[in-house]
Amino acid sequence: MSQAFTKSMARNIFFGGATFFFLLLVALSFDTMQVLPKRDHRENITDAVARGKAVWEKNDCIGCHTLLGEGAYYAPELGNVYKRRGGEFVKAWIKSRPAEGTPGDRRQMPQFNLTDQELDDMVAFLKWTGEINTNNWPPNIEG
Amino acid sequence: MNTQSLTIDAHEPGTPPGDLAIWFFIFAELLAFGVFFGSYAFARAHHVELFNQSQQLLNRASGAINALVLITSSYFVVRAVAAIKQGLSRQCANWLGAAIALGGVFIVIKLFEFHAKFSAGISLSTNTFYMFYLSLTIFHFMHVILGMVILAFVMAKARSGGYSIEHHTGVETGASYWHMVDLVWVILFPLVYVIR
Amino acid sequence: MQYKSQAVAKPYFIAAIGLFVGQILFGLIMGLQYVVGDFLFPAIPFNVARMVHTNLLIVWLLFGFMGAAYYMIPEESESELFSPKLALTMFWIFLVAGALTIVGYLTVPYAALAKMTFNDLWPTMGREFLEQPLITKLGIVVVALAFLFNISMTILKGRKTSISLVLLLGLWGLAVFFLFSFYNPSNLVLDKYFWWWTVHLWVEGVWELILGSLLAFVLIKVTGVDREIIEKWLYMIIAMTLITGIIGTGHHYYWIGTPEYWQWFGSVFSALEPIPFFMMTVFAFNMVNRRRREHPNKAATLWALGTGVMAFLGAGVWGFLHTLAPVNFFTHGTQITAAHGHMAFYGAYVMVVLTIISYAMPMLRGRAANSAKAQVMEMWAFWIMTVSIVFITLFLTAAGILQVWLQRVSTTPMGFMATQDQVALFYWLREITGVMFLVGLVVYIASFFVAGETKEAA
Amino acid sequence: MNKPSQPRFVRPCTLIWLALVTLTGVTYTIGDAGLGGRNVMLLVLAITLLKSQMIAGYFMGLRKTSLLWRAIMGGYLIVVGGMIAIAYLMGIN
Repeated sequence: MSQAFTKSMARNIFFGGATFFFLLLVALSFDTMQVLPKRDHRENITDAVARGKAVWEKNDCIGCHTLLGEGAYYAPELGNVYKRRGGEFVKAWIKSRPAEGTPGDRRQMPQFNLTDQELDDMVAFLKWTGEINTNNWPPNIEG
Repeated sequence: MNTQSLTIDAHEPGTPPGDLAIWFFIFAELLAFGVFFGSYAFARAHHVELFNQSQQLLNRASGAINALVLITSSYFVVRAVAAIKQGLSRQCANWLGAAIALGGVFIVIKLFEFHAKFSAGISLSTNTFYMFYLSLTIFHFMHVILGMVILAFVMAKARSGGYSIEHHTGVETGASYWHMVDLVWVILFPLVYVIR
Repeated sequence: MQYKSQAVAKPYFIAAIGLFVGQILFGLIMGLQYVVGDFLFPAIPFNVARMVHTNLLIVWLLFGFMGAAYYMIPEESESELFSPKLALTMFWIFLVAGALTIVGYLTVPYAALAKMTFNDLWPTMGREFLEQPLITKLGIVVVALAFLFNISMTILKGRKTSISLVLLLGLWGLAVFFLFSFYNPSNLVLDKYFWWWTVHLWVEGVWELILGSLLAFVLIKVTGVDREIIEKWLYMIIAMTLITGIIGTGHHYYWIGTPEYWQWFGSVFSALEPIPFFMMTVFAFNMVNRRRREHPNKAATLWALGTGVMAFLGAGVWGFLHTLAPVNFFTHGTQITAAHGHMAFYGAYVMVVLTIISYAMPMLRGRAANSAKAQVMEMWAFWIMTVSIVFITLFLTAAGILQVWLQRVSTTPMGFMATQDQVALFYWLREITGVMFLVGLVVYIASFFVAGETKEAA
Repeated sequence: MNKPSQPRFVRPCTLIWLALVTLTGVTYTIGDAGLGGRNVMLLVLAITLLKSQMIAGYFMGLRKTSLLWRAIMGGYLIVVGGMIAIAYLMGIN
């Protein structure tokens, strides 16, 4: 008995289609991996940059800020903060947050008690991040 | 409403040959290719010079030969369907075999073309034209392979007498998919290789 | 309820709803912090509240999925669960581990939590949605494996249906792609690239298989439409989901350092992503219209139809709004993303879990459906929550459009904080609708306690 | 619809195949001559749509289906062809 629309055909399309497009994703990812070194400048990932990323993660900065547009949308984009504000400003800002906050409606940033070493590492990480080729995103310096 | 209406015995008049499910898939695929064709055309509008220059470096002859190969292969598949409609399983399988062989020819020619491009250092990131050229042709290339796999299954079943005059939806289903692969190349070839 | 072991689903569903309440409460805290910056500071800084909000969402949805699987699989396989005891043990392990993690977030600074859990040995923390300490992540893997073992064994010994096959594929996929959360290179671009293999391939990939099979199961039960037809639809929908969604991953690869061609691949394929959601809506309405029985549980039917519509709106339409690269260039990382996230998660995953709970809970409590009074209340809850989320989405979209305009499009762009002050009105409106959502949730929970006894036993 | 026993000297599908091959040759020749411009583009596009319609109608068998199916395929070809033409004309300006 031939059927106009069979379940087994629908199933074959599902399995075939899923496999096909997953392979395509793998192939494209393979190409991306070849191209990435030219775009992320990984030769500039020093120990300080790597440590800075760890500091970034250990304090859950992504819980308020965006980095290259990903994260929370509560506080400014930091992918280009090195260009916008400079390293010294970033360090002074992080250091000067009052532990008890500032009363009022202004959004609060916690005092993370970072060491000078950690601050330097963080800035190195943000500087390197700012040099990634992001296809000219964000549209302007305000992020 | 009669829920059994989708499981009728004979082919419903007015619907395309083969399993209806494959037609949803065919149109979904055509839609994806269509959006890609449109993207190519509009990207070209912004970089006419670049596209015209880069297009000159393509191997137009191999593109045209491949068009002929796929058209002929599609024709063989039509003959395969005609054969099984007369109950000629062996002939059907032979025509399908010939179609698959031509698919293989397409693959080989395409591989030579890709090899030439890759060894010239061209990649997806070379420029917008090559991004599209490689994306479109590789995407289509993978469809040719998938189509050959489908036809191979159909051929194996035909050879073992799995289809008959009354029951040959499977052949028509595979045939429809293969014609879609052909159709895409018929549009892709002039768009990418010829129009300037 | 046809099989005794289906009862293990009950604690999973109860825990899911409990954690759902927690998620909403923390959502309200964050919403308020958007406009009253020092609210609960420094006790609960925003990043902590957000972590709790998002992690609770993920965990309660996982509880919902597991509960759904424990309820569905015995009925689909026509056999008792392989090991109800294992299922209950895993329930308590998962609940306690989850609770401890949340307590950890709330009581010690995140950096201290990282230190306590030896994050330095194998850093995986501090990435969006994957903030859990390593030990919790490993716990999730263990629980997931035990769960999958239990479910797979049940299916293997019983009847194998397409619905259970799809559900199983989805759940295995969930476990497999979670493994990418253990990969955290110091190269941020690589980190982000594969982070999406967990996040995107979950919510726009394998989770949709789970979504589809849950919806299909409930539709078979409440409409009585032939299983063959429903399963055909299911396969076509999830086929389209993966065909568009897998390469659709590319819409996250526009601005994070990945090559430019992703803008084309991402745009083309994610522009097609609404198709499966549209099919799902058509599917749900079509099946309900062809129903061959009048199931007494009207509320479950309403949830099922709602899932179709809201998933299409939230994931499909609101996703499409900002998925094309030229648009996304301006909207990336703004409140537009937040708007899409809220409606998509509610419409697709929250609603499908509430659908299966709505269908299964009365059965688990020994009746085919709740009393008319309880159902009316549940439907009120449906409308209050759904309308609230629509308005939350609209307000966030408005805030996002204004934000994009002032901060990104304008020739004299405003700074981030200054822009936020300009859109404060919309955040207030969002917070008010958020409170409405909570009211809806309270009504929903109350519906479980209202006159449940008056209906016939199953 | 199916008249398997009717012997014909040349099958319709063979004629279609010949037409497709010929038209492909024409397209190639135009490309090889390096011709370009609006009119050439429109000619090549017209040939392409004609070929596509032949494949859809005779090979895929849509010719014998209901109006809906033919409309979907015809509409698709018109939209794709139209997009290509519009984009090309945009590029001239």
